[in-house]
Amino acid sequence: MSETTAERAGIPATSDELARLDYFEDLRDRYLSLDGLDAKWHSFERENSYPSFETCMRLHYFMSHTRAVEETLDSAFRSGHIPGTAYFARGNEAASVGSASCLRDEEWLVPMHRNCGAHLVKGHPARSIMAHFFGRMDGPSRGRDGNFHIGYRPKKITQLISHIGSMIPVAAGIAWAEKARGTGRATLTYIGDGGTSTGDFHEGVNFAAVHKLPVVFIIDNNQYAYKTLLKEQYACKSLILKAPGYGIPGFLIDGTDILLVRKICSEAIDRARAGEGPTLIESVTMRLAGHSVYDKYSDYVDLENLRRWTNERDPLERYDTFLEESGMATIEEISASHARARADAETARDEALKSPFPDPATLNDDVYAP
Amino acid sequence: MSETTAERAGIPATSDELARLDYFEDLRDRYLSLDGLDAKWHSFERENSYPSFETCMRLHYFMSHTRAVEETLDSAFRSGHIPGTAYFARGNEAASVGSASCLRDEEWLVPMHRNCGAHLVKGHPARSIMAHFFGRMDGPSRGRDGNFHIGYRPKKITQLISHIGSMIPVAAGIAWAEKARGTGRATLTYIGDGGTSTGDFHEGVNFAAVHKLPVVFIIDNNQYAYKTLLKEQYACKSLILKAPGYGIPGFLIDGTDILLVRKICSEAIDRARAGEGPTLIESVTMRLAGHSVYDKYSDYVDLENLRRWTNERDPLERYDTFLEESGMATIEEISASHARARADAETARDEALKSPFPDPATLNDDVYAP
Amino acid sequence: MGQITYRQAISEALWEEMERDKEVFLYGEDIGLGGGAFYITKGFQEHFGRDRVVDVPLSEAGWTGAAIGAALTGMRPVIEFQFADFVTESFKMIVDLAAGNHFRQMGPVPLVIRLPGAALVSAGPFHSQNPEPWFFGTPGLKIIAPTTAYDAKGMLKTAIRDNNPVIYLEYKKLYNYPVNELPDILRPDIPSDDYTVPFGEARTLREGEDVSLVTFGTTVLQALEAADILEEEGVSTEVIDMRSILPYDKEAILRTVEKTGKLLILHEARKHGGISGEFAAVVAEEAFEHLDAPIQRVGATNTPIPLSPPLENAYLPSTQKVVDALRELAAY
Amino acid sequence: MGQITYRQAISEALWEEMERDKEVFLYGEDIGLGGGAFYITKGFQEHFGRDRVVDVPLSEAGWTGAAIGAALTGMRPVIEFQFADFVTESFKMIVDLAAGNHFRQMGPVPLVIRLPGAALVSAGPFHSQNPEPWFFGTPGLKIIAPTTAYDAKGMLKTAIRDNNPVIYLEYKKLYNYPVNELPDILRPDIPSDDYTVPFGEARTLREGEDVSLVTFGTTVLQALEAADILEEEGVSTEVIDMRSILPYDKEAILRTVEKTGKLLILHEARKHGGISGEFAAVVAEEAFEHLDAPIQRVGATNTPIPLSPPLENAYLPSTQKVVDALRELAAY
Ligand SMILES: Cc1ncc(C[n+]2csc(CCOP(=O)(O)OP(=O)(O)O)c2C)c(N)n1
Ligand SMILES: Cc1ncc(C[n+]2csc(CCOP(=O)(O)OP(=O)(O)O)c2C)c(N)n1
Ligand SMILES: [Mg+2]
Ligand SMILES: [Mg+2]
Repeated sequence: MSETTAERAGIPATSDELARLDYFEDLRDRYLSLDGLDAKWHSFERENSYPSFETCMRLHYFMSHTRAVEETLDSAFRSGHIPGTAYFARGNEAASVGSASCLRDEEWLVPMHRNCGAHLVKGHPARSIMAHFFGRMDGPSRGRDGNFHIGYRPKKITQLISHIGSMIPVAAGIAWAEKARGTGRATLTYIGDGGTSTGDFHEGVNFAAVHKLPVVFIIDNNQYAYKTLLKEQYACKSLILKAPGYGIPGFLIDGTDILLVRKICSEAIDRARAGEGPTLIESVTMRLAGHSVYDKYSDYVDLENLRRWTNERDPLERYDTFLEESGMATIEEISASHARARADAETARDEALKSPFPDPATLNDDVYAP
Repeated sequence: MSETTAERAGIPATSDELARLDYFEDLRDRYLSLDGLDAKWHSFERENSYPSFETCMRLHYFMSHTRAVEETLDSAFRSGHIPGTAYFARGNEAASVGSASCLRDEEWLVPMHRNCGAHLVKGHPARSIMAHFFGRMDGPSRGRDGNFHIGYRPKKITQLISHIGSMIPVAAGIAWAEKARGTGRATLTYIGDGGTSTGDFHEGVNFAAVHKLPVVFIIDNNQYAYKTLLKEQYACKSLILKAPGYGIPGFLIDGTDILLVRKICSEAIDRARAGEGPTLIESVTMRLAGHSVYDKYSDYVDLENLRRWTNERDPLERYDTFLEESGMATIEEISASHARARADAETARDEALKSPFPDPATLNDDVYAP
Repeated sequence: MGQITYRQAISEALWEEMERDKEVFLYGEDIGLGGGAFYITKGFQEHFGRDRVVDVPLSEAGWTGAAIGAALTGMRPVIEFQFADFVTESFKMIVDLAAGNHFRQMGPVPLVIRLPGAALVSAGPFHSQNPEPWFFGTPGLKIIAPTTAYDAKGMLKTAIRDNNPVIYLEYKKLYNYPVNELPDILRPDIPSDDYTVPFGEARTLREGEDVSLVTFGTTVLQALEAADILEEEGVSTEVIDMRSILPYDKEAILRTVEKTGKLLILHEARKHGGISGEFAAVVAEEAFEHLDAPIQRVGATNTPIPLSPPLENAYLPSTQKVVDALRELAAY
Repeated sequence: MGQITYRQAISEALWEEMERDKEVFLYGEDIGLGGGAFYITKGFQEHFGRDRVVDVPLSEAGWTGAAIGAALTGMRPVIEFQFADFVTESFKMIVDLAAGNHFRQMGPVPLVIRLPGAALVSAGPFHSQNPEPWFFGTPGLKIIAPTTAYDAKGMLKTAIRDNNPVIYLEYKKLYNYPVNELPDILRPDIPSDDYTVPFGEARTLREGEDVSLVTFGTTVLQALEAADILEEEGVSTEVIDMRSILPYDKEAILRTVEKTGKLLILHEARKHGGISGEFAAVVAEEAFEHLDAPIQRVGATNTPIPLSPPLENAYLPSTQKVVDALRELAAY
């Protein structure tokens, strides 16, 4: 057998700017080291496709609000307001906000536990999220669940169960219903790099592919699954190499670049709406904090690499810089947006803390739907 | 986005004779119609790699014996000797015998329900298989199970459970043990086209890929999963397009050509033994009979297509023709081999029918291992 | 009004509900083109189309999850497992995802899970199982076990209209059971009009004074046979078909115990770890004063289900075992 | 001889067995580099290497199946689920594949399934579950529920040396429970030599005359507290820790019922559908003559496990609920 790796790794269906065959050599290592990524990931021609000022600032507000909400929750946890544990997603703000900002109000969002930004931009109020974390009656589960096991029915956001992978088939099924009803609506869901190893991921994506369902699957590849490294998780060079095995298009993107995320996701969502079937998007980021508030991640991460990602790939800082350098917004506008984002998070916390704890007498309610 | 399908479908790691990019257009339809396959599937340069006469005749005997054993079982079923049901694999003799003939005695075989030929060539006596089907004490499960839910420990053959897909992780785990012990042994397993849709397939292949395990996965693509068509099962053009998503090599072969099967499988098994990790092989055949003895398959198959496969791709007839035309064997030698294969099957049946039914008093034995 | 088989009853219920409500649809392996392993949906795809009678890939967890997703949007999926045994593939989806969803305030999951289960002849360890013990302890689920065509049809309609995940047990052995070979009590006329059968109400198949026999599923047949035999011996047995396992008609059990003071619980599933354990425990707690004898249970032996006929017969509960237990109770 | 935590006991048992037998190895998520979610295997990978302490992809069914495969070749895998709740992912692998393998004559499956389970504080619906009811009815499995460090260590060794699939329940709440806060009876000295604790033998934690309290797992603590309270009221309670659930020590239950005539069964899992149902049923069948009162059961309420503290407290069994039940029994 002749072994020409580039031929064999043949990368299908990635956006042309981003995919080069030789690009996938040792990609998993490169994610970690950042080497060689800059040049190519920056080649995306944003100038031609800037969103409007309003949209740009809306994205900015929600990224910043996401960061503020999570930081506020984190300190609430340290003050003992959060029963149980909490997962945050520092570093994933651009991927969450950029993607979910493409959804319409009437479209379903099926988030995972690193998608706080998706909740917020889809319209889930921070107060509700916080009340949920605090185990209060005003949280959407009325104290039955906590952490980012959270959904919000008024805005068509499902609640995940902890079992990673389970929501991929659910998202496919929601998309199936949209297709069956002919609504022309897309569904958006997420999965971690770890989650791609689950059988549910496989069964759900395959189901969507076979039935050409209007759903977009975003792999939030943050390079860790709890304490497990990518090389213990999968052996392919990039997870979008799974796309041709399902017969669907796949894209690899830098998930710290919100405009890139938004561009690729909105194209994918438009294809879904147009009946062209599902898309798989691998969004590469770095988990900039521990797996959960309890995780001693300095035990196992490469700290030097983490420092580089923190310094060079903080999605908020990148976007601040872009807005300013492109002349899209002034420093004052940017600061005002940050200030509002944080103030709103703090107000939300204060309000959530006023919500009562559930009355034990409510325990038996709602086991069955009427 | 520019859509050059051939580029996007980039087929990795197939043997050069068999894989051409444009070859994968609508492959699923082509399997069914046979159109366009002949020219390419015949291009395999067999002359340079004929096995010895002994090997050729051994393969012949076991293919023929497989057919005879299954036909004998089928008529035993019609005579009421088989409690429950029975699955046969007419059309899959070359794929089963060709692949499992590459295994050494001390290597594990993890067969599915269409791999009678693999059992036989691995050394599982027909008598034992028949006693199992007849629910007798001399079957390897002592009457606890039946049908091709059968294993044979003396020859390192596992027993499948009915739940399709489950055995893929088991095969990976056996290979893991071989690797951990440093035996240099390969493990061989099978899965149907339907079975590739299961989460277990995904989890098991991924596990093997991550740990570079010495295992070969053969997809017996017989174009039906019970009454379900390929297009309801997956949306990719060929199942070997899944290989790059696991980071392992994949091959597409005509599973009715026993010498081709043997060549590709023995290469894959050799790579496994050499520590080069797993291989995925898609072996395309046609299920020439019903799903089970109870199945009215004329209800749902394309009869004209079935007739063409029966006439043009019967693995036994193809091999008879090859042996004769290549001068490898005489008509007399071929007929003698067939006669012995059938006589052996019939003797096996007669002996199996002499085996007693299990004593009800044995029911409670062996629920727990000592 | 008329008599139909159990299989026809299920088929008719599906058909009528799909006609009534276009949000009802079916997922299952081979159910479309092929009409399903047991031909329950034969002809459905031609009539209702490929979007409502969906042949799915071989991936139970995937399409169970997808059905749950569709149900979250308000649709009413009915999913068919080819054999009940394969429901283990979707265990997590049912127990963790579907069952608690409403409790977690995430809305109803109107989902019907059809499980063709229990022993047929020599179907072996993976085509004969009784799945109810796996699910019985999960709040948020309902579990239904109809044995007559009347109940099969009426309860399937109730299940489809219910807003909760319902595990609907079907008995392969009964699918094509000749109607005229059934005891009269097991073949009530089927109304030609739409009707439903409520969950949680047991049905007394036979009134009796001396011993109570509580059962459901295939063993209803053995219960009636055994009661006939005991009758000849002068023992009067009250036979109750639970029909609905979750919720179950606790009052009916307590009432019959109050009446006879002697209780035999019978089911095809293994006695050890079977649902009879919970029933017996509830009686031992709530009707202790009325008990005149040890609570007896008959179920399958504590082994996996074997295939070969002599073993399978030894494994399954039999009329003889029921008769013996009843005699013992009567004599106590 | 000495005192160690429950967590240390598990860790030591694994370490010593891996030293003793090189065919023992571990699969689990994050157990290598990270030492596992609960640091049970901290330092193991450095010592035993990456081939024996294996970080696996996030795919429970896959690596459970792989462990079964390795076990078929004679190796002795010990697999760690990050939380017991996630065992639903591998339900089929355990119940259908591993459990019946020896019965089907396909050889032993020496496999230990470690499940860190039960409630911690506010861990929510998917990190608090009691998995034993799902598996209790499956012949071929063993289920172990140690509550002392002594039993945890000794029974894990027994499990690893057993030739059957063993579900080994671990109680997160006990992992780091300060040894000096435990009642004496729950902290037997750990021998410095190798020792094992056999399966199927209950342990009497406290002798009593008036009422019997049978339990296992986290509720052992509540049982002892409640017995203390009743003692002050002049009621003598016999407390039995089952330790082993499958096989379980039926004789121990029957014996204590024979002695006191009054039985309370207690566990953290839900009362409805819990294992107490089977225990009660067996007593109602086999010790009926000795019963002087209804068999009582205390367990969690019949809802999913909620997270918020007021709800979680209402859900779980409490010492108060046990005291109430004991009082009622004593007064009967
Ligand atoms: C089925 C299952 N197994 C294990 C866990 C425990 N667990 C929670 S998060 C996590 C890692 C997930 O990694 P990934 O999918 O990459 O998502 P990330 O947390 O990195 O966003 C694990 C193992 C789980 N929730 N579900
Ligand atoms: C998990 C599971 N679901 C359903 C079935 C029922 N079933 C038995 S064989 C079969 C079709 C299998 O198709 P494929 O994998 O292509 O193998 P083939 O029979 O064609 O060789 C089905 C659906 C099963 N055995 N296991
Ligand atoms: Mg991750
Ligand atoms: Mg097939």
